[in-house]
Amino acid sequence: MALLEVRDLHVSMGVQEILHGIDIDLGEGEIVAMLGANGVGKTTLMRALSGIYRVRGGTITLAGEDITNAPSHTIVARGLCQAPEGRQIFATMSVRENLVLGGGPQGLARIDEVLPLFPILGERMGQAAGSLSGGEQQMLCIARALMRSPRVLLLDEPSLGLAPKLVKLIFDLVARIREQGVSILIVEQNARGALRVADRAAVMEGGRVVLAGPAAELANDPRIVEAYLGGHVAG
Amino acid sequence: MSDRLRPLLVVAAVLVLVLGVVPAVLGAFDRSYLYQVANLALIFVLLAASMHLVTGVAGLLQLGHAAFYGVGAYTAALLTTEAGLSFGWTLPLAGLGAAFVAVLVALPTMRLVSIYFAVATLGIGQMLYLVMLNWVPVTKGPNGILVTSGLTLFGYDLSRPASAYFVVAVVTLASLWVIHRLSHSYYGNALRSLREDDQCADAMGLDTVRLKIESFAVSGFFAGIAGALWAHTAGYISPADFSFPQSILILAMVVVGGLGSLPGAVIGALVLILLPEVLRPVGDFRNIIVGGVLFFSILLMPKGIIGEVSALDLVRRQLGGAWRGEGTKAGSEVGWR
Amino acid sequence: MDYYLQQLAIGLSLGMVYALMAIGFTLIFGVLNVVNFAHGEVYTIGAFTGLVVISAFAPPLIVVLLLVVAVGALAGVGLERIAFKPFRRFSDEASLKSRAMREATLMSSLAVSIVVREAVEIGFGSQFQTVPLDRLLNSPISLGPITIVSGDVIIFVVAALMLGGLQYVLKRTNVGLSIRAVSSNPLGAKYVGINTDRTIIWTFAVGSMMGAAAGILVGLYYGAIFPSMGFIPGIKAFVAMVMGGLSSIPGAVICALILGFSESIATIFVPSVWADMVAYGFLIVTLIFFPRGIFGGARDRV
Amino acid sequence: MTTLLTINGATRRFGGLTAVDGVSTTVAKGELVGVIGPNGAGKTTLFNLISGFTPLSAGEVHFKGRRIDGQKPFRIARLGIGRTFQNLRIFPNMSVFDNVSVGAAGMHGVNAAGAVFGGKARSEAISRRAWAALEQVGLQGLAGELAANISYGRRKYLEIARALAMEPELIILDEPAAGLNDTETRELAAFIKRLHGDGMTVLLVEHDMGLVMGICERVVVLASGRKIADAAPEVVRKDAAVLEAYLGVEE
Amino acid sequence: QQPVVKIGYQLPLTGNTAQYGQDFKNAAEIALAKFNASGRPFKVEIVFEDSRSDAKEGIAIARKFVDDKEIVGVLGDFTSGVSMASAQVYKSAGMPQLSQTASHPDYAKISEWQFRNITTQAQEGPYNADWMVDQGFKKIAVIAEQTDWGQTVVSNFADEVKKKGGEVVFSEFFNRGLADFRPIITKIAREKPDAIYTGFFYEDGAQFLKQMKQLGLTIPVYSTSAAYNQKLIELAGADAEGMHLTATFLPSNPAPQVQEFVAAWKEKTGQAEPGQFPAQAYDAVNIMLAALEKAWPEPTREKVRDALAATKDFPGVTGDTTFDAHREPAKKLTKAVVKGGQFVAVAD
Ligand SMILES: Nc1ncnc2c1ncn2[C@@H]1O[C@H](COP(=O)(O)OP(=O)(O)OP(=O)(O)O)[C@@H](O)[C@H]1O
Ligand SMILES: Nc1ncnc2c1ncn2[C@@H]1O[C@H](COP(=O)(O)OP(=O)(O)OP(=O)(O)O)[C@@H](O)[C@H]1O
Ligand SMILES: [Mg+2]
Ligand SMILES: [Mg+2]
Repeated sequence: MALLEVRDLHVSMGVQEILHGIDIDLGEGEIVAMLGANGVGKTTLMRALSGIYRVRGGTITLAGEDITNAPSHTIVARGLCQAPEGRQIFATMSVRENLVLGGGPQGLARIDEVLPLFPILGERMGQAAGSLSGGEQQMLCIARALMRSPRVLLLDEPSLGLAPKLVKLIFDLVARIREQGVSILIVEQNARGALRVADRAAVMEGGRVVLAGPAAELANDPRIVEAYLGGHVAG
Repeated sequence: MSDRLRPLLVVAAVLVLVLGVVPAVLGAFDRSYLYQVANLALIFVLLAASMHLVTGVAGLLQLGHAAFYGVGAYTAALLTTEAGLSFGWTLPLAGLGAAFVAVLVALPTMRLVSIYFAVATLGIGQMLYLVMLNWVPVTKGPNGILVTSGLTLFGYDLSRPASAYFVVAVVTLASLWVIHRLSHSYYGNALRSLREDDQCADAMGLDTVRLKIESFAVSGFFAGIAGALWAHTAGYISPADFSFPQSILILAMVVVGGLGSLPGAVIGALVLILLPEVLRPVGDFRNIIVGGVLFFSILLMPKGIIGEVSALDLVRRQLGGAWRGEGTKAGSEVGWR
Repeated sequence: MDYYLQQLAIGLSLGMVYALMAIGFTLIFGVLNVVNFAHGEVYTIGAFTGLVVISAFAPPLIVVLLLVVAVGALAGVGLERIAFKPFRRFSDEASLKSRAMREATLMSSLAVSIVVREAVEIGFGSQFQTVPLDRLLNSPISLGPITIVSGDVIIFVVAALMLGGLQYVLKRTNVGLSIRAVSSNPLGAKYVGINTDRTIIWTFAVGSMMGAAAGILVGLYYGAIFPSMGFIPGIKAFVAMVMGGLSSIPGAVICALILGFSESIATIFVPSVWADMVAYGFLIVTLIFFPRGIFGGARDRV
Repeated sequence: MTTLLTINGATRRFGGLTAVDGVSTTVAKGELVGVIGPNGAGKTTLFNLISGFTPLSAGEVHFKGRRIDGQKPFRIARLGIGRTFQNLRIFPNMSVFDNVSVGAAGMHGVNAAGAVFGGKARSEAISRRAWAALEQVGLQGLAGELAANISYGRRKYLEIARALAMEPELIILDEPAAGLNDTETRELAAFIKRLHGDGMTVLLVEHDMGLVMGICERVVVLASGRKIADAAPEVVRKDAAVLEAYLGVEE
Repeated sequence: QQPVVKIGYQLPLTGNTAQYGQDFKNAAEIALAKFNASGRPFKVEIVFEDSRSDAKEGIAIARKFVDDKEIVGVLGDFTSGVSMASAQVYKSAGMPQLSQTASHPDYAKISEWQFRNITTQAQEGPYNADWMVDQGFKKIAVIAEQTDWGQTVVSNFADEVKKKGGEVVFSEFFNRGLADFRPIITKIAREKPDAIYTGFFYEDGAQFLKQMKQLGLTIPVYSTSAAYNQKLIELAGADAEGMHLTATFLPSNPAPQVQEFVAAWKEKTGQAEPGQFPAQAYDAVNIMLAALEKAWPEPTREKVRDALAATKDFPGVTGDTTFDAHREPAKKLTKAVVKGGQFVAVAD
């Protein structure tokens, strides 16, 4: 049985249904990439998984426990952490405080593992997070999610706004985190990078998963190539 | 329906309603009380509409609006009693006086944003109130001012509630028309952009400071007009009529009606003036009920009775495809909400 | 000279009274970023609770305070549930950035405050309540040329305890960190596993406890307990908070003291009816030079 | 070719940190220039210096021969510089059309008296501009939609349309492709190229090398606030310092 | 079925000044019950309307009363501001208005339809000035609330003091509901006056007296009838001891109508003795009722007005009332002092 199981998930905003029955599995130590054009509901899915949005139908199970519509803090406490879209860092607080908050009860216990991944953050520890550059904020957002040693890590467009060197680093990082036994669900516009590190991938369209399969296969699927990879076969 | 016809029809309907139907109905009861309440409601409609421009459209939370109302009322009253001017003169001068004071206080505070601006207007409102109360040689202080001349226009005495109703209604409607033109135009859109993100508006080439001062002045102008109407219809003004709770009352009207929507401001004012009157028979509990109604209306309709956005959706649905396709022509309808 | 010292002492005690109220007010504003118009009513509820307790079984002051604080906490929680929680269901972007939504919460607290004030008025009448005279905190204490009263000392101690305690909690403990996180970015707080709902309730409870304690202390200090007693201190606390930069509690306290001083010092030079003018003038001047309050942070970068 | 924008020794310090350190460059009329550099290199800060959002600590900025540093952002905008923001800044509670009309209105200058008593001429000019800009980016179908309700990708175009409605001579785009997938990025690249083809001068910051190298005529590279390269894309791509600081070793 | 005559009473029954309005209502109901039980040929009904001390509401109420053809006279309002705003309506519509408290110097001048039953400061000020100067106080400090009434308190008093050769060494106003009088008291202390003359209502009065005591100031305090309320003593306790004031009503007055009123008041409200204001309201209602009786059997507004204007030596609990040509009452003032927690009359 998969670590994270999503079955027939429905989410609405007001009267409008945005997710019309999503099924996904995320196995232990697996990386799943989620692809899809803008506005198909990827972020909505991620938010529903973290307990930010209410689920109207379907179930979410984490390690056998039902976490559908559980409050967000219990979900985090069970080891599902997210680096969300829009970063959602604490702009008025210092970088250090952001990291402490990410660590939750553990505080800064894991700082020595996380900081080496983003050395520039080490230089900016005392600065207000809101004054960081866009890319620096993105790093902080990911670093914050890692501070809690999550079992499942959700990454919503982690490479957004990062320099190419760092984009590569992020995907390497994803692979490395997986080595530690963490399962990762990654939403990416950088399909090329995502498909390279992912084991499996799914494509969303209009609030539904329309295509799913091993990442390597999808990377060569002509439909994917046309729609997400700019017409060129991946790497 | 043609795009050009629609606004005309709306205007005609409002005119018939306010200048025909309402007085006919009120007249049927032959109660000067009803006219009095109607006059009061119209004056507060004007106040709410003027606050709508700064708080609803430009997004500047105004906690001292009653002070400009007061400046207008005092200007009108003093011009009448000291300079012997008649209503026809004091009305525009009261507006200008209030607008002038508004510009004066706007100059130092326009750099402020959000709650800082709000509290500055609170402070300024209180200061103006203290001036009305304590500057005895000029404002007569707590003694207030008796405005003896009443409502006269071209020598006609219009101070009976029924005739005053028409004066108040015409002035209010004309003011509403101006405020409508301002808020439902590209000028209004520019003000809205200040509310949404003033830095970004700056990058679009909008002189945000000038816009803020201008909207503040216009809003002050109409509050001043309302003040003059009050001074002449009430016949006696004193500082208590323009204190902080009045500012909050006006704010409540704008919020309950729907922040950002002119019809909302009008409806909010009508509700909050008429409700306490209707509830008179309830006795001591009427204010609790008013508070409760206020609460539930906000709870159930947090964006107001006529929210800016929902109205927008409504209009769009009505206009249907016409809006989308035809470029420039449909543009004249945009901004309507 | 003695005259000026005495006026300064009075200014200090006036400022402490405002500060007492401003502390809880600022704490609550800090987490929600909305003005809690009903804080003045919590203050009133505190005073009336204290009065009822005193007239029922005349316990020592500390017991009165404890009971008042308990009722204040209840009032705060109730207020949060009724006037603020319902609006947190709107978490979409347009609502979060919408002025209408923000002003709606302000109005809901205003509506609650109207209902509470009118209810207290119907229950107790709008006149000053008679407080057993021996319970008043106004026995004079002479310090050389100046005279203060016992209440000054008590208010000073309580305000200092509140300020110190809160500063400690906010700056040194995890709870405080969570509170500041919720205040900085409520959605972000959810992503790091903070129970935002509980944090907000606790903040309301603590802030209202302080508001209620302020109510009974100031009520006994002046011997003036009446339904609209929270109005003026509420405005002053609001002003002090904004002058201080919104989320800085020491800033609010300092500005409350500035307001108190400016009132008493103004009285030296101008008739007392103009004293408030000076206080508000201070506000405007402060905001001209510090558009985000004396201790406020900078605007977000572009 | 006439020079449109001249940056001369632009420097900006935040406390001890020098975010932009003596950067000089020029942009000629009709050029399409890319600015790249590691995160925190000072690219956004440089844009803020040009558009007047951040005052310079030292140096000068000239536009169309006029010195513009120290001027208010709206004055600079009116001189003909339109911009977008790295962290999308749309007006969420306004319709798409109204968003764009603000750009048009800003350039036309709106005033209260005109709004009340003015004739149709001005408002029609504004609305023509706004529609033209919407059509340019292909958003005319969403004109009445609330900006908060449209998708991320469309908001990016909305922001560009709003800047275009100002009919600027220079448009500066801060990471326009961030958050777009490769296909969308290609579309965007084509769009920018078309814009450039119509004679617009473009200055853009981007981390997507495909886009920058594909369409830019010249690339300026910043690192730690300093300019480390300023040359054609093919040259920059092979520059050792750039490889080291920014691109990483080629795959 | 007896015929019914209606009168209106506008007063604050909610809001910040509701305590006064409630007192007036109680007093009015006592007077009315007595009248209706006395076997007159007609009954009277009073329509109470809540004005919240808000001019907006006051004017609307006035219109309402004017519209009601059965209403032939109106009582109220409480504050001068609301009374005067409403007076505009009564003036234009021709409705007699009798306020128990409106003290603005111009109130009764508005038209021939306005009457009041409150001792004006034109009378009380000089009376107190004489009293104080006669006691040997030469340097007098004056403070009063910043209202129309407070303004007249100061001006009328100060003029007479000067005439008598005394000196007003300090004169200032304060805003009603001021919590802290200490800055002003400290300021007064610096002037070292022989006595202080004060124009305040009982709430402010109690605060002032307490805080004076706190600061250790022991200068004699004199005040007006407005401070006359048992509540002042309740609130200020021993600190009120020795305060002098004038009043037109003393509950200890053995006159039968006073004792009857005091007894009825205690029974109806369960409170201590009535203060000056309820007594004024009680008299105002009785004066109005007497006017109605005079105008009977055809009470019109004009007749009621004329009857009011003709009121002469009406024996009320606040003394005999006669309206002069300007519709102002002249009253006999009594001197009193707080002694042993009671207001007691001072022999001249
Ligand atoms: N609060 C909301 N109210 C109404 N509609 C919403 C709301 N939030 C999202 N939507 C709509 O839901 C749809 C899915 O949005 P979502 O943010 O999940 O897309 P996405 O796949 O993450 O896109 P992107 O690649 O741009 O991040 C969009 O059409 C959006 O307009
Ligand atoms: N207001 C400020 N206060 C303090 N430091 C600042 C401020 N603005 C920018 N900085 C710092 O200046 C440096 C440059 O920031 P800038 O936003 O210009 O980078 P950038 O090149 O745009 O990076 P990115 O590609 O990540 O967006 C960063 O290290 C940032 O932390
Ligand atoms: Mg997304
Ligand atoms: Mg940047």
